[in-house]
Amino acid sequence: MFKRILIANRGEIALRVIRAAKSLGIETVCVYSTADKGGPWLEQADQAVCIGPGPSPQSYLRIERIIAAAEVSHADAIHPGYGFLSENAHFAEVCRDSGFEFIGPSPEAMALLGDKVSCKKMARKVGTPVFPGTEDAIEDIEEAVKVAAEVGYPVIVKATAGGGGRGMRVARDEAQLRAGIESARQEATAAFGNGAVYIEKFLEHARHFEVQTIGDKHGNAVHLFERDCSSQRRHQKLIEEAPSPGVDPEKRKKVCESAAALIASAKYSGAATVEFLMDGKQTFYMLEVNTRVQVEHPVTEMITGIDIVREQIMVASGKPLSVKQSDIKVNGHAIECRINAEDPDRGFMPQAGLIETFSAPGGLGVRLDSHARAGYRIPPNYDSMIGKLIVHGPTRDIAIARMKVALGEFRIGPVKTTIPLHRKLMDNPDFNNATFDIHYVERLLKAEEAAKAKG
Amino acid sequence: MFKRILIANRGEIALRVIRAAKSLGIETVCVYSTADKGGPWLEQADQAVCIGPGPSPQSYLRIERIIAAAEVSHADAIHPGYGFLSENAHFAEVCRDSGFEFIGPSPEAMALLGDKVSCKKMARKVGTPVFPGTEDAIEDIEEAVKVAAEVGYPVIVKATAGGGGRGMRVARDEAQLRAGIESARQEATAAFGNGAVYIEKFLEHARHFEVQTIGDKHGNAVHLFERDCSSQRRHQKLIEEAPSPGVDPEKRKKVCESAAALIASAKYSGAATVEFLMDGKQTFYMLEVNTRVQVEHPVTEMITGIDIVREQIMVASGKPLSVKQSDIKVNGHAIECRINAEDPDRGFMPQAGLIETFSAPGGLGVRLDSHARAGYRIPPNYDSMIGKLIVHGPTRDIAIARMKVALGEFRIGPVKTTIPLHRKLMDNPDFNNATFDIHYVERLLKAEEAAKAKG
Amino acid sequence: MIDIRKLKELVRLMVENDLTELDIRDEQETVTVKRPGLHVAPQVVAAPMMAAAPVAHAAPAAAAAPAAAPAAAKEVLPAIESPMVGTFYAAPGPDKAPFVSVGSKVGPDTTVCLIEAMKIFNEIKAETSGTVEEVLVKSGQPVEFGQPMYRIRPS
Amino acid sequence: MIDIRKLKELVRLMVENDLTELDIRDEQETVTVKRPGLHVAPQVVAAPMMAAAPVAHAAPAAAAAPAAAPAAAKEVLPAIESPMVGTFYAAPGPDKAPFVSVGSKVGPDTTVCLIEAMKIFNEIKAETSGTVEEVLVKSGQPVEFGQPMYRIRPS
Repeated sequence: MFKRILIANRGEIALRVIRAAKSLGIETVCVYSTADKGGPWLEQADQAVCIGPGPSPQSYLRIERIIAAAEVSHADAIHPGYGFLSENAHFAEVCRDSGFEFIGPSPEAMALLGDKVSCKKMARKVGTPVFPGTEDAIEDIEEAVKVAAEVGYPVIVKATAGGGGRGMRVARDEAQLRAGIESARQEATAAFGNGAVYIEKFLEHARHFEVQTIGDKHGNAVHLFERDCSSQRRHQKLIEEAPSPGVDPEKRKKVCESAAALIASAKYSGAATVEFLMDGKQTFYMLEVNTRVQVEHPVTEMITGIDIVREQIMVASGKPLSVKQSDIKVNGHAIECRINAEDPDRGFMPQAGLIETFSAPGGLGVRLDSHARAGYRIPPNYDSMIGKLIVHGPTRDIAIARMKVALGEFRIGPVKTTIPLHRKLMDNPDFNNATFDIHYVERLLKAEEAAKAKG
Repeated sequence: MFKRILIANRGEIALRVIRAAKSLGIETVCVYSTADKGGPWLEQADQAVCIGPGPSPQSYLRIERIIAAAEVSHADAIHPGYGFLSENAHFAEVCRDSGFEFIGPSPEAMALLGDKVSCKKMARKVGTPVFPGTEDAIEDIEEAVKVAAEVGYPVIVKATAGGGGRGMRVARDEAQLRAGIESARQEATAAFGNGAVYIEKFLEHARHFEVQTIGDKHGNAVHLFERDCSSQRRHQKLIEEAPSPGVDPEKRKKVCESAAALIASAKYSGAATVEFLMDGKQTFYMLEVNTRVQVEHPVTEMITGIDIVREQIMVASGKPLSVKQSDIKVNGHAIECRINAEDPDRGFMPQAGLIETFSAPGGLGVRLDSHARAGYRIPPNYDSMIGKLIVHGPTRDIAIARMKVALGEFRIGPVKTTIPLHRKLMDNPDFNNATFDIHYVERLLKAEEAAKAKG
Repeated sequence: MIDIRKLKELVRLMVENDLTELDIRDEQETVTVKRPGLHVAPQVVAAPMMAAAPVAHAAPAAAAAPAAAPAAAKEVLPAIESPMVGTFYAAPGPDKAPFVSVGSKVGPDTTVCLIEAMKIFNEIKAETSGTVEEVLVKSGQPVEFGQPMYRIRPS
Repeated sequence: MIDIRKLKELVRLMVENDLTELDIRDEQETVTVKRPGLHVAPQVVAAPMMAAAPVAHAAPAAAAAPAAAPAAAKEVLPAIESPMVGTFYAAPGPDKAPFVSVGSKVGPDTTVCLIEAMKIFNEIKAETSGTVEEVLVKSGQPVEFGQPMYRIRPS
């Protein structure tokens, strides 16, 4: 087992890794930027090393500084968390070449599943359901028009290197398709330095369904069932839950198993999430694979009892998975609300600044993963998530009831947060009855704005 | 179901009841004393009614004021919590007579199981294992001497109305027995107005083993398995865990079932705990029955997934138990550390005063039940417990590891707490190997003191 | 950005008014200015976002004491407080005149109201001497322990 | 970024008006200016998200900057800070004389040390002119970003 892990991240995920490492008796080293000086999670680490100024390109994204910090602190492994360098295959490679175990997949497996086109090819091979569409990046626009006609409009044009909604265009007819390919290529070239695009069937109403998987270095791979993340705003997840409500057990079993097969075929070691869209007939279409631990991993931990970060560390050290597929059972229902420091009354503008009041909820079935506390000053440099409130209960209804109680207790001030929005969503009939799709939050917010404008 | 519950208690248990009631959509009314004005849990209640000054005999123990508060607030049920009036059969009766549902057993069932002698008789009848000793309160001292000779010394003389170590005497021979009966009678008369005593076998080395049970008004009664509470100081529990480590599954099943049979035979509705001592051969001897929810109920909730307070409310309203015995399974291991505001360096003197820093631990498997927060002033009038830190994990070792991490994160100041003591106990080999008995904490503290005295 | 002229103006304000501390904050900025101060002098807090400021935690909701918050300037008279929880009755019966009203003179043994709890009507005495200046509770309303019922101008 | 003229203006304002403390912050910057009470020595801290600033919570354990906490009375000289994380070497080789030592005169282009990171030895320049007054790090020790390595008396 490792003696000392360097954490190349900050905030709640740094704290999450510290907790898992400590419970395994492993020491931790945190790197931090000057903007994160005094960050509460740094107190929990055995060591903290300042690697640069606030802007991430000069600190959390500077590979050579992170490696140097691992060298001077004598770490033997590096956990990348999520975001920052976590899906950077070059970073994984530099870690390996510098003699540090990267807590995640090999650079080869990461590159294979991280690229949308090669991932989709692999998925087709092992039977993971994918969108009908082009096999490869589009070379020939006429070929694209032919494929679109086959799968039927609407279709979506996507950058192979894309993410976060950039380099994407929906086309409802051939004219839109021709224009969309052009503009998506330009945008993707500008944003990612890679103009390759492909086209897929576009779903008007869909739910976001993702399967948590984990593999080891001995060829084992399991799935930990799925999460539903249909509560989104601008492609950012707000609420996640597990299991996905109302899904047919047989269909669910099949898609979860196909996700585990996909990462097994990539000889993937570590945690990965295979993301799908699910249409109204509960047909699944793979979106992409995230080759890292995800923000919403706790809901899966709550229903399976498996510590995903602990498992990541163990498999990176060479141990086999601690569980077999047949051991993994779903127990109850879990929901996570992301607590972001944003002002819902001002277009969800991020709120930096001092947290004066921080009074956390607690009690049965309530889990809080947060690096914030009273006296913590949120720096303006990073994302606005200051914590994740997670509840667990024997049924979805009880989990919702507990989430309402916990949200009612949570006091953060004077910084504005998404807590009031979550309270609203917990009372929303679409959420309560799981009759939602990935656009329902946006529709709700628009309707509210319209009502407000009317007076 | 009830519309509004009055909570005749304070602090963390008041908050616990509020959380359970809210999750059922029931309103809550808290009574409070002037010393608890501004108590953080009062914010979470729908109403708060001041019933008197700080000293409990003038507020939390004043039956007529609590009933009057229930009247003016139009509550329809009263939850007594633990301590205060929770085991007062007269209070339960007044509630009933005044038209309020008492959330607990009927006064008759409470009296039957609350009295040690009648409880022991009932236990003998249904096969709950009891200490050998006198059948009834001792009338004739020569009879006592005969019984003691039969069960073998050492024996213990106990007041039937006793508790908290008062009215108890250990006798290792006949002379000590004769003297012990006299002095125990005097002490019990002074303390409880009732001089009746009885004698039982005394165990030198024992573990505290207690079975959580719950019954409804339809004659159903189940057990939720057991807790081990061997970590005690001056008869006060410090750490509780579930299940009790290393107990033979067959013996455990038998004693747990006998506890459920005992409360069923008393037509008991609500939560009750049947306490036992367990000797080195895993033989069980009933100590007494607590006819209320206990401080340590959360560890049982963590391993069974059953919300005990919710269940209390439901059965009081007349609903049948939500679970059958065959549904109740043990999942993993849970540990609770009581966080008391006490100074371990000054003989555990209670610490009233302002909490300036309160930074709670969190993460996977961590639960905190606490009414305290930064800015809360602990009044000097009540007990020193300001919270309960509970962890859950798939195994006892993982639970201990998580408890260590959580205790390491927990920051409370400047008030002194038992957190440092718990950190020490989590590293103690007797605790880690479960080779403890109910005196190990006292022995440890004495040894430390002796070492300190030596310099 | 902070405007230097605005700041000058603020400091002048402080000096003129002998303030020791000034704290201004809004979404974008915070300004805190402190002066030495011999004694803690009149303290004026001025700024956007300010208002209810220092309340660390809200008072308990609900029935909680309406007693609180006397207007700073107004003279606060002593009160006859409820010694128990129950329902307040100003008069001995539905059609009867109230025991006391504004202007009534009371002595220690004057009955000022009934409080009903558990079906028992308890006579409450004034336990002070003076003149009733204000009746704070309406007949039939619940009162809690320590709740002011009458304001009395002592004689 | 903070404009030095603005800062001067602020300090002048404080002196004229006998203020002891001034704290300005917004999204991008923080300025804290303190003046003596009677005994605390003159201390001016000024900078974006600065150095030892008003850290609410204890500095992270471990490797954390020994920089902090200048003794109140003592004059604090500017430092040459490490621009990176790595291992500090005072001399070009094990048996070589150090690049600089106490008393050495440095100019902007004077190499003051090597910092090794990822097997690469980076030459660090003084980037200021003056005399070395103190060497704060031992050869072979790790340094983090922003850690003061030498105190320089400006010339």
